[in-house]
Amino acid sequence: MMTASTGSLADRTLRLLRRPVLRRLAQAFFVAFLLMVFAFLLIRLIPGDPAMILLGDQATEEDVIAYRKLLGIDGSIPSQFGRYVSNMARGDFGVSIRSREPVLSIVQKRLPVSLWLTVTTIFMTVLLALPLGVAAALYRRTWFGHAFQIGASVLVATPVFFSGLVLILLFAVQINLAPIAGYHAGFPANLYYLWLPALTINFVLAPVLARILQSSIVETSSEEFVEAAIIRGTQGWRFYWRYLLRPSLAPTIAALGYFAATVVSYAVIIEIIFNLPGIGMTLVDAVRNRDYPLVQGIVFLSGLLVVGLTFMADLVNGWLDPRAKIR
Amino acid sequence: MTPGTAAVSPVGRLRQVELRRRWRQLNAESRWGLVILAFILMLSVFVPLLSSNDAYEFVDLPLQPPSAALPFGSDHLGRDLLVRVFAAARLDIALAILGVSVPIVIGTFIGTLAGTTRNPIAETVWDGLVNALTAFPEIILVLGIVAMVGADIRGLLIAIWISRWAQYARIARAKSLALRDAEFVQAAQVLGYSQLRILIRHIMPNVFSEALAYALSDFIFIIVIIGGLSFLGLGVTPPTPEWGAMLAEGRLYLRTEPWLILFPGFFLSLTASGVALLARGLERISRGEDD
Amino acid sequence: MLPVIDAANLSLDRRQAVGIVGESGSGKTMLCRALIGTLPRHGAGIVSGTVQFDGQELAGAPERVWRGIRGREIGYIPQSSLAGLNPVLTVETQLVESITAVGSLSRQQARQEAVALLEKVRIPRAQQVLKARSHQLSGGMRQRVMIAAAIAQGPKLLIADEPTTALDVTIQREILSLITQLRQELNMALILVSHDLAVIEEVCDDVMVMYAGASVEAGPVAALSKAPRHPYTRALRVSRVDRAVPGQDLEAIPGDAASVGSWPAGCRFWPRCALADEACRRDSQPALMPIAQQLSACIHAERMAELEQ
Amino acid sequence: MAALTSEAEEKLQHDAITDPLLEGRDISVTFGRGAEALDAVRAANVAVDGGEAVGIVGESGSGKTTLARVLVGLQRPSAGEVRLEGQPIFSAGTEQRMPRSERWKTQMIFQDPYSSLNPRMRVWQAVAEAVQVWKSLPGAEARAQALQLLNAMGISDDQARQFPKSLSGGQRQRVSVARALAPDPKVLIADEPTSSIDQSAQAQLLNLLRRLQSERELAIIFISHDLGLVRYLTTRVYVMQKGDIVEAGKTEDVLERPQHAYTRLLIDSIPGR
Repeated sequence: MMTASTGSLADRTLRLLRRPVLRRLAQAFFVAFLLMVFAFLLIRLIPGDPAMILLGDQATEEDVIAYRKLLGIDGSIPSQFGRYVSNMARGDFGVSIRSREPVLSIVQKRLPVSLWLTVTTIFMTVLLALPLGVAAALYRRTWFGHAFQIGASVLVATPVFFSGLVLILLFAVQINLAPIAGYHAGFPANLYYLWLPALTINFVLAPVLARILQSSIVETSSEEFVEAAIIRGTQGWRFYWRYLLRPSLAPTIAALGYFAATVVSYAVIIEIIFNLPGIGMTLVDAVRNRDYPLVQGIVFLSGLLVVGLTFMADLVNGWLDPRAKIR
Repeated sequence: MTPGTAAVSPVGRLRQVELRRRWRQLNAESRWGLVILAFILMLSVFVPLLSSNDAYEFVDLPLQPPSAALPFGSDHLGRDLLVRVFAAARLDIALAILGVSVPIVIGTFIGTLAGTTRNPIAETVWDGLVNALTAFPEIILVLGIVAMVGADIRGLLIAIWISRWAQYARIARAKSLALRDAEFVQAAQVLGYSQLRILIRHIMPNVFSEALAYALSDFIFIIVIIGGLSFLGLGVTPPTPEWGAMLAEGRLYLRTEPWLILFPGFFLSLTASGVALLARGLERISRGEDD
Repeated sequence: MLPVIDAANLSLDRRQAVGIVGESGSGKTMLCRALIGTLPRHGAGIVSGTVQFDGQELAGAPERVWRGIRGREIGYIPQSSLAGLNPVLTVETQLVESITAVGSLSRQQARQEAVALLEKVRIPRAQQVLKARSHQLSGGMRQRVMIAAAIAQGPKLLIADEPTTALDVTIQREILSLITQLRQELNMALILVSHDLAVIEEVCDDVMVMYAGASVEAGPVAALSKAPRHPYTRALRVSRVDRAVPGQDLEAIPGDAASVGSWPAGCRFWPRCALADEACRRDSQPALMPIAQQLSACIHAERMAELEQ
Repeated sequence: MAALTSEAEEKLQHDAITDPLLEGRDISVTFGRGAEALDAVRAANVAVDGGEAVGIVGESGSGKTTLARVLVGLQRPSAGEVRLEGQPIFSAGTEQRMPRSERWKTQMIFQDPYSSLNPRMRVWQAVAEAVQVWKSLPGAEARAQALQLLNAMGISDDQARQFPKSLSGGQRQRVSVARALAPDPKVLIADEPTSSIDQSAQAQLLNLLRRLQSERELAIIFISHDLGLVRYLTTRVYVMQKGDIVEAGKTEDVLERPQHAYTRLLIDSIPGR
């Protein structure tokens, strides 16, 4: 018997779907709020007076007061927080101490580089991991399968700041296939500067994704419905696609979404190595220079980006697998 | 120990037999992992000990290529790269162990407590909090904390502790939630065991084994973070020998003296790979996969 | 290499129903998979013995030959109805696949055929069920769909591996009678695997009993139930609760079932057998020998009467 | 669902024991709230006398396991109370747990032999722990008693030294029985203890339970979907369907003259009938 008539089936499915989505949305907002509080505390929890630290001992009283105002740390903590939130709501994220440029305009200038890096990387991940994962699953018991397992473990453990340098040594110094560093905006010219950084990140990401796909296919292939299909006489591409690949894709696609979020984190180191003027490089510079308003702004904005990407991946994850829906 | 030297005590013999039995139960991956780790640990103990050169002292002309006297060559300040690489191994492995051990204890404890309370309000609040913390962008969190606390070893460790405990809390909570409904825990409740006994004797050991398995893969992440932040100049700073910091120094001589990055980078990767292989091998054993 | 089944024998005629009974680990599922050529490709295989279907030798036959047999000549119903259907495909896609595997039917025709199949397995509102995916169906319903897919190409033989274990008692009965009816309507032979002798007695003509990877007794259901000729078969019967007198102990088999990899030397049942003697321990697992109306692998088959006290 | 027919109700009155050892009075359990609320058990009355074996039969989802969980204090009822030796020990509407001093009197064997033993404790440890907690014996003595109990259940000393994963399902269930017997309980509730073990192990376990009931004067509540098992082991039976007790009475009477259509359906579904 069907669990419900079709009319109420649709109803029920919708209700089941809606609830996790709402919960995830609420969670994303909660994370964003925490991020905001974290960014707010960032300046205020520094041991000592940031204005004094930045200005040094010789600073005059007026200078210190002016600096405090610039940093938004004058007045009581609740009033500071109120100002902080209302400024943000108006799109005012403060001003960089170094360049006196609004934080938002710096981010707007630097973010596209990081986003291009993310898109290039994810595109490359799919291109590399799909065939690799399928091959590793199909030839699991051959030398290729074993080599894949060991190789994946080694690559995943190799830090990008080492593999990146080695790749520069190989491709930019030895054979001149990529620039050693730098960036020029504009598609497709920027790909010349982005392919090597993207490949570096994929030394980690592609094996991870291929491994997820591989184990997912292996898991699927031991399901009884696969055997049932073989016995029914299903063959060829139809068999591989419908019974092995399609039921295995959900975790892979979901992982891809989370990867987009992690690339933003990788960008911090990759942009330094390849000298890409993205958001990660800006953040590291800001931390080094103790440019607190800039650190605060970038932590919040790039964190928001990561939270948004994760939320989208969550949605896709819930929507893809019919089995996940009932849970 | 060779046969014919001191007689092995019966207990020692038993332990040897046990060890040999365990070794045979391992798969190729975990064996390779163990061999690699033993190799690195040995080198990092003995190389600085046996070498007459100091990790901080000038010994030869700067930027000398590898030779018989200086197997890894000398760095830009004329220091023995071999000694520095393994002095760095000591520091990095010690830091990573320190980095893993505090979050695992705190996180597992908090997570198990959270997973075993039956207060619905506490559960909801907890759910939001830990999920939020684990969804928090990792490197950004670490960088933010380092910016706050200070770009040095202390700041690095604090940042790692703050950012990692929630992972263990999440794992411990999920596992203890599952265990809460496991029939053997219900059986313990029916037998009238105290809550404390159930927690310590029945739930904790099962949770902890799960957390330990995660700790191995976490070790890789942490050793890479330590190296990464030091590479950015925000963690361990020169002249202290640390793999990431050495890579940052050597990067300037990439074109002409590539061994300056190849040696420290190789041993950093090898250490992380050893742990990764071990983790992967043990994971496959626990899932009951054969070779 | 670890033997999982060793010395298993089974044969059946057209339109005959044979049951395989045995406890977990006795090798009954492996035997089914050997019969349909889907033993795991790595780490398992038929080391010795033959599989013949309609006079054709299938053991070691290439995959191409098997493809002509599976589905068309031999239908198969797997154990778990939940895992038996592809979760991402609709019932329709999977049924149409079974139907079009043989003839060249248009989509429309195949669809009509699918509806007819669902009606054949007594599914009401077939149109709606065609649109559903497996998680939207109840356990009994999924098992009916699995049966529909198995009979789509009109096989001569249907193999059902514990088709009712995961179902509620009342649904079990429905599924068993459905299988019995379909067998008569479609003139199929049937191999039914179960751990429950009573289920097999109800549905099958013949039965084969497995213990620790070997056939220990085979023959007509009536003969085995009236006068079992292997101590294990007898034990399976007398340890059943529905035969017991309330207030009296059941005649339980002592000890634990021999598990794969730790079969005893000699007859594999001897450690649990009241008739066991030196010969049972010494000789290897006996082959099936004719006795009375059945075949038995017990060298003391004539002494069975001693067990009745 | 219609409750009892008047005739059946009369019979229930007639068969009811006057002074039961363990009793569940008007037990209801509701999961969830509002539109999604699900009545797992509705106003169920069950009782067992000392040394008596009663059965609860029903299909999955009939509420029999939930009812058992209420009786051992694992699940608080939404209405009703559990009484032991005439005293209320666990009831709806309070926050109080079942008192520790009463807890040992009612023990339970669970359905799944694979998850009902702690995977990180050796077999003897699991039993010795129960002995130690309830009899406050020193470790060595608790161990000896545990081994003795296990031996009585047909578990050898060698098997007792293993971890549960190297035991078969039937062996594990016997370990569970040993553990449940450690505090010398008065009532043993067995929730489908044979549903996932082999037939030969099933007979051993059933014999064991029957012997415990007659030799130790142990009251047994046996829960199953299989009327054959219930017939063999029990003298009274409750039939549950979708949360309601639809029929109750002497086991023979119920099996021979079922009053409720659902009982008849269950009887017809016994294989071999």
